[in-house]
Amino acid sequence: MAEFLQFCFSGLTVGSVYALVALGFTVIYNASNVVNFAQGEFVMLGGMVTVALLAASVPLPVAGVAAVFVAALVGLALHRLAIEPARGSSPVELIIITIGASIFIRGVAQVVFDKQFHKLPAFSGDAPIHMLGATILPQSLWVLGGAGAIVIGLHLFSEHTLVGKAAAATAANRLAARLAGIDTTAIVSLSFALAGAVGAVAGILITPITLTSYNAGTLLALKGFAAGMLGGMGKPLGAVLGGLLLGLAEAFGAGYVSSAYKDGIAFIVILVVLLSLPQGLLGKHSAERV
Amino acid sequence: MRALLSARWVTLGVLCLVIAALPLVFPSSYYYRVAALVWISAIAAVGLNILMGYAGQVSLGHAGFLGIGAYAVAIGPARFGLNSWLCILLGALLSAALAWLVGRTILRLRGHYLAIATLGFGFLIALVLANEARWTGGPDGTPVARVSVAGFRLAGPVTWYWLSGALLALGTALALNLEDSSVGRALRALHDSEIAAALAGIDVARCKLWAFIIAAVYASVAGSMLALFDGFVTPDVASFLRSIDLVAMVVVGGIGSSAGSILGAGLLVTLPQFLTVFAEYEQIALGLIIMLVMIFLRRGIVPTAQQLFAPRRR
Amino acid sequence: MTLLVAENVGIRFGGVRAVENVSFAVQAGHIFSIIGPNGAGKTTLFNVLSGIYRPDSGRVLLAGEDVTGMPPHRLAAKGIARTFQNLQIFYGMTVVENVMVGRHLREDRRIVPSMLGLPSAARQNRATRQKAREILAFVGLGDPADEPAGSLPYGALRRLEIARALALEPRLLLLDEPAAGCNPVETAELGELVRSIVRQGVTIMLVEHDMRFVMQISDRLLVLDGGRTLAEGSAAALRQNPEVIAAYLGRHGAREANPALS
Amino acid sequence: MTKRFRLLPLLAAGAALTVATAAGERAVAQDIKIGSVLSATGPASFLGAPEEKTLRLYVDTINAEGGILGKKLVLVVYDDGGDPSKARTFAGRLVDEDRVTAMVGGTTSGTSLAMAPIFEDARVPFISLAGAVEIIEPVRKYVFKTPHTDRMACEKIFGDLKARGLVKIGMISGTDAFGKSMREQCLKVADKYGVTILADESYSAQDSDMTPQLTNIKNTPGIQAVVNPGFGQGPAIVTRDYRQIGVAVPLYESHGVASKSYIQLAGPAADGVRLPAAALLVAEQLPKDDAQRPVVVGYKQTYEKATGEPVSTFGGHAYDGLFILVDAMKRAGGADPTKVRDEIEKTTHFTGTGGMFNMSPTDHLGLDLSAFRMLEIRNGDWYLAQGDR
Repeated sequence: MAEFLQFCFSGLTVGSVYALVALGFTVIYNASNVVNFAQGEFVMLGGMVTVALLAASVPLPVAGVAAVFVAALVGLALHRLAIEPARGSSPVELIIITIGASIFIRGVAQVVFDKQFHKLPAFSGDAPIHMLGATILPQSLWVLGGAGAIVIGLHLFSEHTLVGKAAAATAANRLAARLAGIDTTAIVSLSFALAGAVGAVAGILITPITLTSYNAGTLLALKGFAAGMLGGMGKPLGAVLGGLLLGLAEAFGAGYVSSAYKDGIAFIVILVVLLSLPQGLLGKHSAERV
Repeated sequence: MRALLSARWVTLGVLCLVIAALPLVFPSSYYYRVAALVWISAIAAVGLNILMGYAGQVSLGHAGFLGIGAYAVAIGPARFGLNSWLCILLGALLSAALAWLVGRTILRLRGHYLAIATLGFGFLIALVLANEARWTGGPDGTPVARVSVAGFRLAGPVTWYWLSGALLALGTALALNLEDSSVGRALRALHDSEIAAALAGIDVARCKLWAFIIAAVYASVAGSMLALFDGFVTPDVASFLRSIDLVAMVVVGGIGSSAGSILGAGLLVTLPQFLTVFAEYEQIALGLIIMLVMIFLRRGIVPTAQQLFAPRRR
Repeated sequence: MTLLVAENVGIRFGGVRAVENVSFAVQAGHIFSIIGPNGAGKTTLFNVLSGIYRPDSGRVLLAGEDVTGMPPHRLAAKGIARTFQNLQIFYGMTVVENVMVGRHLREDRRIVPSMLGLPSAARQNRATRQKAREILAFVGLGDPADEPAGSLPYGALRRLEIARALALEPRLLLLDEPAAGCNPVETAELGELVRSIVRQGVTIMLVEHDMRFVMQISDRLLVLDGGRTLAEGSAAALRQNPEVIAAYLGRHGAREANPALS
Repeated sequence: MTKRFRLLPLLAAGAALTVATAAGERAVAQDIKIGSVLSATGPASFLGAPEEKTLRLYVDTINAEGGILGKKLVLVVYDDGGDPSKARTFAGRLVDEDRVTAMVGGTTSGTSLAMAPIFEDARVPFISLAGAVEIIEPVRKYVFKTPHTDRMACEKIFGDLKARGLVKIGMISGTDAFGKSMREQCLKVADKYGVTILADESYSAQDSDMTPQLTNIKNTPGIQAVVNPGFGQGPAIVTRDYRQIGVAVPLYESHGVASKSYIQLAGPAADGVRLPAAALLVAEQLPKDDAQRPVVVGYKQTYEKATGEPVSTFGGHAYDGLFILVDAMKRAGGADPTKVRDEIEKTTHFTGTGGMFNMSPTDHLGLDLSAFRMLEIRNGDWYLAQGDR
């Protein structure tokens, strides 16, 4: 029982990390149908900028806010300088652009920062919380709570603000939204900035657990993308569900089956889910119109 | 009709000419080495273009098949005493069989969902290659036995330049033939509209599966060539980043065009060699170039050039 | 001879009954039209007949054979071809290649000979291209055959879809709003084209909003409303049907239908 | 759309290839060229970065002091990003294009093993900076290496375990090349030290939680100690999770974490962890009469002053490689690769950061177990463990 619970805690810890990354994918995908492979770099920036500022004796809260702003600006720049000029390109061409962007951001980070691993102090200390013989780090709860808060925030934003509604309209039909007088370009820009900010928040929350380096974004993007697809692309709640399921699959895979193949087990779970639900857990099945 | 037919031969003729003429300007065997790598990567890219460019299906796990081909020529001769050439064939067969098995299920998925499924598939192959150390040597990799023809040991960049160049010419010819055939048209049709293709009598699932299998075989053969050329192979050959590289080659060169895939391979293989002058700014330059090509050369290099030289075309 | 029979066909999406309990029979060599207001289930019915949707109830018989739920490519092999209300052109291809795709079933589809570029493959390509050009000439698109399909004007794209469908040499051709977006002259030309297709022995089913066109050309009509059959019969009979006049023609097409029949 | 204009792009490709490498560093004929292919970016960049800094730093120092045999050293560095195939291409470039006298590099075992045949074929000496014992076993005529082998690390750990009477152990290894290779070696030498491995778990290099694996180890009856072969960030997380779930038995790390960054990342959890490492990490603690003391203190101070970063053994391996090569060139009286190779093989009593090197035709590393010190982490710093020396 204690063992099972420990695997659960591990899965939730890792899963909430994936969920946070996947949420950033969701924001951009929703507004523009772009899968942004540079999302992992936003997360990396959140962690690395905070680390760098902290090293320069800036207090943690200030450093965190600054990092969120930096990542939001980078997101904005990514849209204005790379995605918007290539409007009309096919999805796979846009993916290649975001991959180029991720290489670029990584390249800049390795020059500006360094190539070592870094960490941030845990927000509520390192003393594990004991529960029925299993333990969980307080920071895991921060990450889990952060994912929840972002989901709720995104929901409130899209349901209860004019900008959010405009974003939803842009996502549903860009042309129609423009005809309705919405500045769709600005809306998509905003979504990139928002995704940058969400990514940076994720980076700050997870760095005490995952550690970070200029190179940390690649794998996070991979897992976050997988989690987003598992949940159904474009669904914030799906992103969280997908992330948690992925994390739990890895933890139970490592605990009960084989730690060497746990990543494989996670991907098999993804394949099985997608083959039975081709649009992910929460994705809508859209009939093709002819 | 004659225009199309001749276009096919022009592409092929130019390719052969380039392969034949390049050595005239090569000052050292290092150039042969880089060029051989370009040809080998281009074989995989031309194959992937059949899946992505013709049929419009994305694979983010195609390096998995590179891995199968590479390890076939590493393990077969070392463990079973098989002939290396036979192992290229066996690797291709294994890749085809696996593509058939996996493709039957995952090709039902569309767009990004297919992308993540193929990504997972490639990831699994890389994972097996890294974990089954008894067979594969693990993450440190394993040496690959040199091949010989009639007692003559095939080693050295020059030999492999010609070998891989010839194979690329052959692979390109096959791909171009396919493009202008019943099956090729079927693939390009389902790319634009699966429903209209199905109603024209095309078995969409079957055609996609064929494209997947053919692309897998191309990648497998390229993987075998790479392993034999390098004389050493590690699981990196099947990594996600390598899959992304292949996709980038196809897209940067111009999706749907075999010449574009070759050009894309040339660009992405030689870029790191150029960019060494930038030292620590190398990654920045690489990312920037990829973005700029995709932004300013819409649809990739070859289609942009075509538009430039044929302005009356749409 | 009866070519196509639908028996109690029904399909629902979620809770919505898109088509319910529809039955009819199409005689070979006829032009059989389906009319009705928007949302009546006309295109849905076409999607069932062409295998895109599988009906929840009922049967579809083609020349006596039960083809219910058969996938589109097998129905195509059985001789059903169709065009689309929302054009489904292969924009990545030239005009003639679009039509060549329609010859798919008539071609040798083995991979290896194609890839090797054997003389037989080249011969087949020539033959297919020749046939495709003939069909394009038949629908009046002989000239732009080698242009990219996307360069054609809208009306020509509708003809291109018909040409592609004809390339199958179908027994039954389903035309989904072929006159949509066409001007009167184009519509008249289209009528000629449809008639000449019928003369070649192809049975035609038509979904169309242009009542004048439909009433002139059809041998028999099926009127759908809200997914149900409202009436079926000849144009003359339907014009007399008070229910049809009230429910449909009266609202939408009486002015066009009446002069068309008089 | 017709496809007539495929000619030009292809020609452009050809042109691109021909000038592909016109940008290599040009050196004067009298200069001595040394090559280096390092993983300065990618997952192993935390190894490659200090290696590159060390090489650049000391080549500049040597040149400032008048070079070698009156000639200037020119260092050509390429970044392979951790990709063996790329490393191989760059190795070919060093040999064919730059025509280097020797190569000091090869950050990972994978890249080193991939490059080895090229230097063998070209008869250019290659001093690898990677761990795996396969690099020098079987002996390749032109391939050497400076880091202790992973087998030696296992033996050092097992020796310490045996001395403490802790012979039933659990292992948790990284699935990266380093962890996997060291795990294999540990399994091979376990019997020799009477060590039994009761649990054998693994994790991926960038995993962020290892509690499931550690829970399984913790629940294995009879475990007396845990060994963690791995490098990079993984061991820091293993250490943290180890304390989190409260495993009570001693934890051993490998020489793969022999940098201050491990202690920083793992924090207080690292207290009490033991690991085998070179004397470099405890430079100032060495006895005054220790032969290694001047070398390691000198390197440590120079490196830390020049870079502002704490020293690691990884950069130390590059230091050792460079100076073994420099000494060999001095003895050879020139830069002829074959003669230099012969002299490298004759390296004896060379005191480097890694220990005392005594190479021979059958031993292209030349270190023995005495090169390793058993260290223990206490209060965030390295100390020589009790019972070591």
